[in-house]
Amino acid sequence: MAAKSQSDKQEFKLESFEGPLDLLLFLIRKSEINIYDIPIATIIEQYIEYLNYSTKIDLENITDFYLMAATLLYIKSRMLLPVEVDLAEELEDPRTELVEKLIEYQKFKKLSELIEEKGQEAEWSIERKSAQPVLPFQDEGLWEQVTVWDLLKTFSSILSSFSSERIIDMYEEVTVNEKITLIYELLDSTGEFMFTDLVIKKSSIMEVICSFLAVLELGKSAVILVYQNKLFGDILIKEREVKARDEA
Amino acid sequence: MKPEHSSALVEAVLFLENEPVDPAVIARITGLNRREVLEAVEKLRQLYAREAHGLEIIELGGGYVFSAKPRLWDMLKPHYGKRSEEKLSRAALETLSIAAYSQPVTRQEIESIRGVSADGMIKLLLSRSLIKEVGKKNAPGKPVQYGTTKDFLKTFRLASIADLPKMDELDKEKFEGDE
Amino acid sequence: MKPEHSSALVEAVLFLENEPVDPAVIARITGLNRREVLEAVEKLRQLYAREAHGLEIIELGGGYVFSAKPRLWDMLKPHYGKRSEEKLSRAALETLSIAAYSQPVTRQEIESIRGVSADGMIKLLLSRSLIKEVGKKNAPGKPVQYGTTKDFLKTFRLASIADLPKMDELDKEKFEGDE
Repeated sequence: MAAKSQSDKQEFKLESFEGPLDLLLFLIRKSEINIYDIPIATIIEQYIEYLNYSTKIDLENITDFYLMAATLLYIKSRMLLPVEVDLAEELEDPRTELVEKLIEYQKFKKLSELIEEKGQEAEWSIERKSAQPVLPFQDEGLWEQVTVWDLLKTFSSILSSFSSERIIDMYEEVTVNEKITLIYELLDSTGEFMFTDLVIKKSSIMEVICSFLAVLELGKSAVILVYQNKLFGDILIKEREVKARDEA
Repeated sequence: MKPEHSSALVEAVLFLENEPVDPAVIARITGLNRREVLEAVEKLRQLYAREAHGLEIIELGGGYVFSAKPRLWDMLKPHYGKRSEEKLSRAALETLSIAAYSQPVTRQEIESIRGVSADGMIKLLLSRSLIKEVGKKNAPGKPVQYGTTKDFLKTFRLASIADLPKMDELDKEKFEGDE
Repeated sequence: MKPEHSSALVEAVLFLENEPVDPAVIARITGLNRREVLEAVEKLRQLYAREAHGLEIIELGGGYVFSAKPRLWDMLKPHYGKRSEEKLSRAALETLSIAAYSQPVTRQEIESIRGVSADGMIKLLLSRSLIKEVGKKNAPGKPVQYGTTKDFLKTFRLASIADLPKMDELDKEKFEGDE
């Protein structure tokens, strides 16, 4: 038996066993013996052989393995002792406790395999991206928490990733479009205003030029009417529709 | 792929993404073509139209996203309202910033900047009175131009559109913020 | 509330949450009672059973959560798949299965079943939140008893501890036959 297991044992290292019970179960299964009738002498021989073989391996639970060896030897000695046969009393097999333990352990070994299978099924998960619910509720407060700086930062980040022939120069201090917007705004609030109202930074020549171009543009598209009562005087700007209505 | 299979796949993608997803992106992820994606969305919309469903697929910023049906909002608001207020969707903010800084601007111009359809976002901003039509561009098709509204100024506490901060001010704020 | 209305509401809640939600929590959010919540979930499950749907409602650790149907996983994996980073060793699995199937269980009981010291394994499982202290045994020294956690259920995708895989009849005979 010992000779036969010589080759087998190379394939199994003690460290691949979870404990002495695991090793015992392996030996029992390998020898195809009945767990309820373990030939202790044979098993103990194999068990110690494995133990000797693996003493070179540093093992955390080595004491537990040796404790089991001692238990096996104790059982063997109990079995060798002559027993007085008393038919009236059921004979207690010294192996009983060990067998119970082995069966209990074997049960959990099987259950841990089931758990492991379950774990493998759950090894992959499909992750949902966590994001805020997008505008599910129209709430007034929604926009109030956003500042103009958020707008500017957003716009600047759009521009930084925006590669096109259409370049918007954000460092340009003022644009014609901006002045057009301002004209609409002033028309909206007052109906008429002076050209000087359009020029926010009086010292900037660009401001004046853009304001002037904006007035020309809206004049051309018939949005506004432009009045100037003296040469180089201020220019009055009125909304065209308002004027048209007045006349009618 | 069977139609049921593709609608199931699109449904899972919309659920997992949890943000508006472009049909093109859905197509890339699922391996469906654009037509199949649109058909799947249509199929799902029919399924979710049932009263027993509390979700619907809405189009937002050119993408599709699941959203709770409006009739449930009142009941969901106490619990989920706050969370949504924390952050405005990126798509909405981007569109608004373009409308503010490049006004007057057409839908096509916004789309060319953001690279995605702007229909949904423009509708949203119009409905919130943050932008309005301000004219028509002197270009083929006379496309509508959008600009910001008085409500926009109020919301952002600006006296006038001239008060919108400029890029060089952003740099300044950045430096100040770093200190 | 009409049944359609309650299923719609529960659907919206499950969608807005990212984690499994307890029926009790759903009840609190929706104002439904427990029975109505369970009926709504049942109704939704029937609706989502259709092949055209890619989502399903699963029970995880006593809560409900939307999840992509397993048959779609292969297609969704490249984009959304996440592998659980750490695998449990065999020793840890054995200890965990004892804790799961015989809970509540003390360290000494685990050791006597496995035949080796259980200290390290218990610490590991505690640190992974797979087990927790659930009480003290009424025995000399009042040893701590351990049981499994909600995280354990979630990790192994179990609805409840009653869903732990069982041994089939054949195995039962083999391992428990004498009892």
